[in-house]
Amino acid sequence: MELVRYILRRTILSTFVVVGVTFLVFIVAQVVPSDPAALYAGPRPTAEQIEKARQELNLDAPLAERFVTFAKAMAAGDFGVSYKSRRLIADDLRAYLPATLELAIFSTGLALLIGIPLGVLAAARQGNWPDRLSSLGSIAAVAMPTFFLAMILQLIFAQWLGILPLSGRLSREISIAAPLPMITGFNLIDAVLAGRIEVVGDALKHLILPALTLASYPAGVAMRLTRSAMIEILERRHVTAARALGLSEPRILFGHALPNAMGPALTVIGLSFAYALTGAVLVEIIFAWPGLGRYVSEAILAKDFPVIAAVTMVVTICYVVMNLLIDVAQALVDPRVALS
Amino acid sequence: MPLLEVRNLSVTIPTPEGDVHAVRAINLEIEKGEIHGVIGESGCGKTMTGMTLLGLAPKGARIVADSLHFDGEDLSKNAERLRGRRIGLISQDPAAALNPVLSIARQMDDVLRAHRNMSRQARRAEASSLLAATGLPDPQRVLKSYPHQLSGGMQQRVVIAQALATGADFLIADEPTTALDVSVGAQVLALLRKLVSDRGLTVLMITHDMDVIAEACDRVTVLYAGLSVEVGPVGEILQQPGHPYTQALLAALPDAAPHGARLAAIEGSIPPPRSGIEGCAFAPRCPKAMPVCARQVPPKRLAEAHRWLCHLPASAP
Amino acid sequence: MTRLVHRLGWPGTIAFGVVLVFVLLAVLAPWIAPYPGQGAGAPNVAAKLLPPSADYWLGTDHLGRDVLSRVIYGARVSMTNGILIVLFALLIGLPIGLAAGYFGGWIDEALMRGTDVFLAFPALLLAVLMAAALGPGFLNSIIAVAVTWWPWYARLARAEVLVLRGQPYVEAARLAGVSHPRIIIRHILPATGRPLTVQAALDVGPALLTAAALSFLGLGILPPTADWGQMVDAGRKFFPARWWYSAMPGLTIFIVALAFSILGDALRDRKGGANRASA
Amino acid sequence: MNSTAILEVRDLVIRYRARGLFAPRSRPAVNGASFTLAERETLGIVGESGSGKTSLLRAILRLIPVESGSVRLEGQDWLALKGDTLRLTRQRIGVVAQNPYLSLSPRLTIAEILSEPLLAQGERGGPAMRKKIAALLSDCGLPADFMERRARELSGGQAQRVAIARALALEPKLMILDEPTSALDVSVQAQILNLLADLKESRGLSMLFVTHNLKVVAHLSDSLLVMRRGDIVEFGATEQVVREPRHDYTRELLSFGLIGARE
Repeated sequence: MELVRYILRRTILSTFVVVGVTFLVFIVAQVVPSDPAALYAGPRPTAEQIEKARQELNLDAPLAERFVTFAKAMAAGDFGVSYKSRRLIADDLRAYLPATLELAIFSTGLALLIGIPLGVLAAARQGNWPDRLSSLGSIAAVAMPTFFLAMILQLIFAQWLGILPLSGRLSREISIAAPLPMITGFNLIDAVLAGRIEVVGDALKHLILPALTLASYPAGVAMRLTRSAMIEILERRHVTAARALGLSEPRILFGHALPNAMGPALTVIGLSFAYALTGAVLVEIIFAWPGLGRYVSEAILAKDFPVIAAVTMVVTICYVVMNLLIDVAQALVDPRVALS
Repeated sequence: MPLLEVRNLSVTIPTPEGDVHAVRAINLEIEKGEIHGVIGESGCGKTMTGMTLLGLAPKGARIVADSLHFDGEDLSKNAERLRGRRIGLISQDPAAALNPVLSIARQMDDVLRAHRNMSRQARRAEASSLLAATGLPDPQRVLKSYPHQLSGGMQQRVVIAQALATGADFLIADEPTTALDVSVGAQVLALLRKLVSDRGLTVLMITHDMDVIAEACDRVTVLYAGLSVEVGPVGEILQQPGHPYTQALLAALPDAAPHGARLAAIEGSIPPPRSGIEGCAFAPRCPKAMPVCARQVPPKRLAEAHRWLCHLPASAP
Repeated sequence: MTRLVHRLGWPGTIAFGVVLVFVLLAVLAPWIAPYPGQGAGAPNVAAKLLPPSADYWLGTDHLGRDVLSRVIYGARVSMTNGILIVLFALLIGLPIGLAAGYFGGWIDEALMRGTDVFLAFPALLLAVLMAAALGPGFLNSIIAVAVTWWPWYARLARAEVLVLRGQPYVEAARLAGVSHPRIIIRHILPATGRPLTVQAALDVGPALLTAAALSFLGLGILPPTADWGQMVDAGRKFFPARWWYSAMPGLTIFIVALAFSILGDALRDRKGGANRASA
Repeated sequence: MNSTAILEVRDLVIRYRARGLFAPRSRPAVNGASFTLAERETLGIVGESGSGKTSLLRAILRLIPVESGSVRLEGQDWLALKGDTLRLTRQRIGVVAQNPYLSLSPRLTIAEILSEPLLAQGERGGPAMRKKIAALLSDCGLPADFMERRARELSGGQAQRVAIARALALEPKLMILDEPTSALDVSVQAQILNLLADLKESRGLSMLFVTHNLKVVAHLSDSLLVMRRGDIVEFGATEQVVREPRHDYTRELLSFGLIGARE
């Protein structure tokens, strides 16, 4: 009952947040830029063209009316037309979103798989060499500029060792000669559905470097958060009590301390996912990954605001939904959360 | 032979600012089947003594004792093995002692699984009957609950049930009623008395509260500044305390003086935990101090069944 | 010096030294840089893309400019970026958090729901959107990042205030008739200040990285002014054959961000000066 | 009791707002409390957690709102005051909280802590104020050289004396004491109880002494009020309540521990 009420409350709050997000995107994309009409009208527009664009974009309507129009369109999945390519943005998103999500999910998983066990290990061996080593690693991972790490990894694994592809999502032989049918847009899944195992391997190989790059920062953060959460938990009285009850050390660590660390760990998932989503902007450029990040970075150069706004909206909504799921999961692992 | 024998225990904790003498010289003799109180004010070393007996003294602490024996076994070597098998802990704050994210069923089961070789169903039944033995009215519902859904008194009963589940026959209760209301605390103390008589348990009751000693204990050891200064049957010590500190402690209680009259406060403060002590530790605050008290360690005095350390002869209560 | 080591520990002291060196480089760039003119942007086409040598310790870029001089000049923009972002964010976030936490009720509700909206964005994305809308430039990129940054400080400040407001000593001041502004200035602000400064110090590194990322995307300060992120991007076309062009500024960002985060850690773990009274 | 009342509480009901849309209306934390505190008298309010004693005290201090009922302070409608009037009138009440380390700011010196209420009342800092602070400290049994120390450098008893000195700074006629000795050792508790008895005598104070420990307050209160689950179960002269408690619950509290054992 408490849980249902909690989920309901969080969902309502998230809805409000989405409305707020829409408003903010509207302001930044349609109100702040100096002259959207000139941009819409194309290169070197005449005064007439600009006037026509103002009409089409309905720029002279009151702000509130424009926002309502904007919000309605967003809700209907109508993101408008790109200034630059004149293509429907919704079509582009359908092609690019899966690529980015694939990268984001894969790298989030990688970050957690590296960061959380290292954090637990460091906390259990606090002050010893595993702790010092992984703490040092995490600080370095957090301070490393993503775009620079990407270049170093390319240099080592693609140029020098030549064991992983430099960039792209699939090898040319596959993407041009025998392209995958687009079913879900996730190459790994589509390849399995199409029954082409060799493509799964190829897709994985292409995924490793960008995912590793993206995972480095969140893995560092995950390690540090897990470590400090575990250290704090291991000092709690109920852990002392469990020792006094004669439970074995592994049982205390995994059976008693770790369930308490689930909350912080879930927070880490949210942070990692957010980072993976945004880091994609940088990483996709360098690895020529055909996702939202590359799409939006090209739009930035062209001042293609409808595209920037659409990508921001879609990615933010992905993030809001993710956070909602995490909140619900928090309440499931710790029954006290729903009460607060 | 007493169940627990501690002779001349000292626990020293090194810190950058110097050694902290948490326990200076404590003697304890606890007989099987008694509730033995350990009373003292803050800084007397009572909690550190309990933790040492459980092998849970802080890392780096120097523990020295002429004897530290539980049922013939050397605790300085075997504390970790005995803890949770023979020796259990009931701590001050039951809410903190229970894991907030695990159900009571899971927490009871963990303990039973660690100590008893039983099937899943048998463990479930045993958990339920242990909870019932601590006076919880609806064990099945308690098992399904999480700690935050129980009242303080119920939580403390669960903690006691956990200690029983280990099969421990010696419980160290560290201020078990301090976090509870007076009426609930009284019930918990009554429960401990009942468990002692029904199950042959022995309890070491650490407290700062003379009311708890009076209510629940058979014998009591009085601590001051890391030293045990007096020991004996509760009735005798409450009626005729031997050590001037015990006398002052009892006289300072608000119900010792007539309504509205001035209370006999103890002036001064305890010796700093980092400094050494010469002579009698209580001498600087003692109204009956003599020159010798500041120089010489006081001798042992005996009266009927109890004894204390003081330069004054035993005949002057 | 020994006091510094005692308070920050060895890693913290070294990190502090590194930060200090870069601050000095930034301030004294025209006197320290081997080729001040090139550092400021003057091309030198005779010496395009030369590898590191005695003349050009870190090599030259595609306009023949000394990379070392560019990195030293870049310190001016990049360091200021990191510090100003955090400062602006504090200036917005701190008052909002203080007000929300101290007054509570509908003020709290309104301010924090607004903050939630900003927090709902993955941070870099909102910064990119803002920077794109404002157009590239030094101040614009700082504002863009600060806009995504302040909600964290607002939240932190509010959480601290909520704890403090319930502290008996603050309540005692209220009951003694001390006025609201005086309570905020005397009791709340000093106690909130410490955790927030520590957080801010910890954040200069990430802020600098975010600003570098915006420059890398072409949303930072415009050439010919030197900026590390922008240099990495410019050198990317010549990578890895002319690795020094990207690698030197990239490494510099790494070192400075590392120094700030070690320094921040050291400040957080600093001995003494307990934040809250403990019983 | 024919002396004038300093505090008069009538039918006070306190109920916490239920959180959330679907939560049922909560039961009141204080369910119609009425009592009178006469001038120069001490009233002990005894109760356990959840008894409503803390809510009652916080409502009297205007820290939480009341649902209904009235509180009169020296005849004045105390619940009607607002803003600066409230702030200044509050100074007629001195308050001492349970844990002195928490109720004294860790950042300020003792002199700064004691000057706070004086400054808030509009007095000017300077030698005259320092003299006044030294006198306050001495009244509470502390030497003047404590002024430059901070709370963490004091023992529990000393810190509580400072808290009492602060409560006395504006010469209130009413003192509200919230578990003032519960965090202290027995020997120190005795010192503080003695000090409070002295101050009451020398300054003609009225006191509201809230505690969970009936025996502590029974020692120095003129009348006793026992609360349980929001209700007042006992109210009368201390001697009478101790001798002939009307409620089982009071009897239970009185029989616990030493008294029971001594009889």
